[in-house]
Amino acid sequence: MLTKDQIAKRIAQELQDGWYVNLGIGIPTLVANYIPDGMHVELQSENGLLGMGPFPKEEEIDADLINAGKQTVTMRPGASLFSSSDSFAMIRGGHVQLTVLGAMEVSENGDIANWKIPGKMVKGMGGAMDLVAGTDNIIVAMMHTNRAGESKLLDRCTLPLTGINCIRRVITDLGMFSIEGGAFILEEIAPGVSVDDVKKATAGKLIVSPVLKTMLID
Amino acid sequence: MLTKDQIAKRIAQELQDGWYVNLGIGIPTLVANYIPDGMHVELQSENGLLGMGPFPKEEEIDADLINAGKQTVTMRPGASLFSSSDSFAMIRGGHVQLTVLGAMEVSENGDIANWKIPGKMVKGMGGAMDLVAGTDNIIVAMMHTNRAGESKLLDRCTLPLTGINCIRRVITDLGMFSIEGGAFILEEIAPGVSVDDVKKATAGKLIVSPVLKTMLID
Amino acid sequence: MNKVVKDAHEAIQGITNGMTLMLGGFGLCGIPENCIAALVKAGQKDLTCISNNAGVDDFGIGLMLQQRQVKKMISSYVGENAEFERQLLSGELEVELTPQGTLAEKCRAGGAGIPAFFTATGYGTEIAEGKETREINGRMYVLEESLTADYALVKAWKGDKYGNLIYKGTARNFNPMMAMAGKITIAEVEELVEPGELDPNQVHTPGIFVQRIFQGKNYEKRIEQRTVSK
Amino acid sequence: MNKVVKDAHEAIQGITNGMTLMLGGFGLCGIPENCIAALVKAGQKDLTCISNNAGVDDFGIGLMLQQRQVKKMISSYVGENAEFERQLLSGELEVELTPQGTLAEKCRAGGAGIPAFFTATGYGTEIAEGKETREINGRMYVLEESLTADYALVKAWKGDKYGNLIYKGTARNFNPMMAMAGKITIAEVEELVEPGELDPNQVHTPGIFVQRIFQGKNYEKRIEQRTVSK
Repeated sequence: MLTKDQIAKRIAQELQDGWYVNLGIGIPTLVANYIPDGMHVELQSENGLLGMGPFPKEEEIDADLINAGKQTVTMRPGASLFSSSDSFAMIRGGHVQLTVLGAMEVSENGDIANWKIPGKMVKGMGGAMDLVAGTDNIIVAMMHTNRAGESKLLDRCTLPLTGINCIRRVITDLGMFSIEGGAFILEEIAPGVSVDDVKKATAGKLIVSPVLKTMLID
Repeated sequence: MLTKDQIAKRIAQELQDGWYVNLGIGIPTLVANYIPDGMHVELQSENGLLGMGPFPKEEEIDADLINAGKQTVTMRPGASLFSSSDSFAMIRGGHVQLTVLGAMEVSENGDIANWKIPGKMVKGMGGAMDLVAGTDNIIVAMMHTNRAGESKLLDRCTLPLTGINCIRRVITDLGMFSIEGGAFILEEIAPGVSVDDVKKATAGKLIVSPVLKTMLID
Repeated sequence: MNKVVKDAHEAIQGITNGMTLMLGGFGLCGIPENCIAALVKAGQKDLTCISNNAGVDDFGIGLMLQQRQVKKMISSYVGENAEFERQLLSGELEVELTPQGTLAEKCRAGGAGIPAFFTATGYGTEIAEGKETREINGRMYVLEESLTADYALVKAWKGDKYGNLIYKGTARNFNPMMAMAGKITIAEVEELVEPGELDPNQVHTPGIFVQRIFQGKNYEKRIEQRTVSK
Repeated sequence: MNKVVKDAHEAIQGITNGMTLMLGGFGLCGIPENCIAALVKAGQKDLTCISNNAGVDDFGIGLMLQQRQVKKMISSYVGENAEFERQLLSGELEVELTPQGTLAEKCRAGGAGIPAFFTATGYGTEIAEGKETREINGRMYVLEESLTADYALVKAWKGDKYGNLIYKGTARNFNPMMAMAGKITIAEVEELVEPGELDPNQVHTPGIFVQRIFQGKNYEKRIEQRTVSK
């Protein structure tokens, strides 16, 4: 089973030089810590910043410079600032090469639910619906099961949807899955996890790739 | 009969302090010369400039600073520069208080034709269709008749339209007209012109205002 | 041309019960602090507030919620606010949740004279319920209508007396589009300068969109998540 | 990240016969002079060019027209060009005239993932023929579809190696929206600098929209109407 940091490390292996990437809150944020040395990836923060850098030092803190999680951040050389409409023009227009976000549920046909639990206080979708509609290359990073031990990889989402038929890849603590032809394809399995473990934890249709690999995490 | 400069002077009387104004090519451009002293009017040029100033001195000429007529211009203090989409956001969004433009024909229901003559080379509408759709306050400035002596104030436009039902006021060399209820209302008559002259030169429905005034031009 | 007003109190004259307001800001970053304080003092009721967020309990729009001035919020994310939650659950407050990018574009469209546009965002979700959907070039889209407001309250870094504005950092966020979409737009700025002092090439919001401007004071600029690196 | 190419010749690699190009500029102001010269030399044919204007006989897109490289122009105003007129009248050239503001918005929409929007511009005119019209809040509007291009060729004043651009004066015009709407966007700049040299707050086109960038040379910046005051 992968730790959250290991999930982030595996996602970082998917990055390519020159990509513009939007990282959601939670596990996705950790991906920034594992960008390979020498690779140049620009982080987009949907509140209006491209070229987001690490958190500031105490003396660098600027209340006018935050990320989409409302955390204080810095800018890297070559950064740019823009309005929310320009930011979502980038996202909606397909200019962001990769979006990584968390989810409560993903279905075997690529639907995603990650913003609302009926009966609980609804905080809102923020930019999530725009992000899942904006690019073909989305990676969902999440734990395979919820706190009650129930699978988050389902035949159909039970929660209100964030987007339909938009997720092609999911990385969980158990493995990496592509979504194709109405099924989760287990492409890579986490070290120490058996295919049977994955099957038990997956409620949606699961196909084990004929070329299943064990995930390599340094 | 008014000269072109007198037409421009009369239009300038309509200006109000703090207005943003777009002046088309031809007679409308002359209005800039007659903005009353002490009145602050900001000129919008639809290629991306607000706060347009006079033509530059020889040594000030900058090829990167032109107006919508492609003439070299200057900026006044407090000017701003922006893209074509932002410029037409201003225009289409109704933020320009007054648009003054020329026309080939205006009809008694407020239609305007000023961009195309069938059989002649078509150069295009430029920003004219956006301008007439963008604000309620448009003044058409033109000669009352064309070179063949035919009225340009018609019951219906014969030329391809630029916009429909959008013109409320016309100033010609013969007088100032409002357009209401499907007729040209003669509100002010040019010095030395008789009502009969106006009637003869107007093909569309003409109503003489019961409070007809003679135009005051200094 | 006289757009300069003395302070927030003078700036908000004309805002009355039941009006629709836009308020710039993302979280607590770039919010019109002075105008919000003046509204809390003036006490207008039944306001519809279009703002990406609803502040926190004791700052931003949260202060207006405490005074029960808000009838309806149009936002993308309204967490971090216990009083908000209480009013919502008790039915005192209505909330219309809108995806963040759609909200931004609805404001821009409202300011730009575009009454409606198609977007893929929200297709197939409850956001699209009751809205026209359409296939264009093989993909499904939702028709979204634009937003305007009686008053837009925006915050900029620098501004001049003609209303030209320059924002700083990510405090720009929703302010430029809301400045476009207000029938009357009030800008509060940290530094008010003479026309000619701002570089025309660097103006973010041209003065044509701003009807009133004043230099604000005592900016708190509260930080929600103070994160530092070692 | 390596967006920097040596010159216009290298920049336009991949542009082939029959492609759709966007070219920034208003009149001859802010046009990608170097890229146009390279296209004239390379000789691609049957191009569809989206550009507000079509240059003059011996400059700008006029140079491409002389070489009969253009099959179709999508523009708002195409005067000042005798060769253009000849080709149009002889049927060699097709022209799709689009109102200037609609053209600008169609490009922005294309770049922003908005496939169509409503505008009042052109309602009741021949521009609206064959297009959907609709009454919204008591006014009539036309549905306009967005534009994208295989390549967008834009010209900026300064740019950095990540593709961030700053324009100068009214040479900005159509360049920012076209930069957004190109599948591949090529930017030529007067001055190419290192990342970090441009103020992030002053960037007009963020580098995400630009795939190739180079420092152009020998800018003529021809003036169409040299008007001076005494």
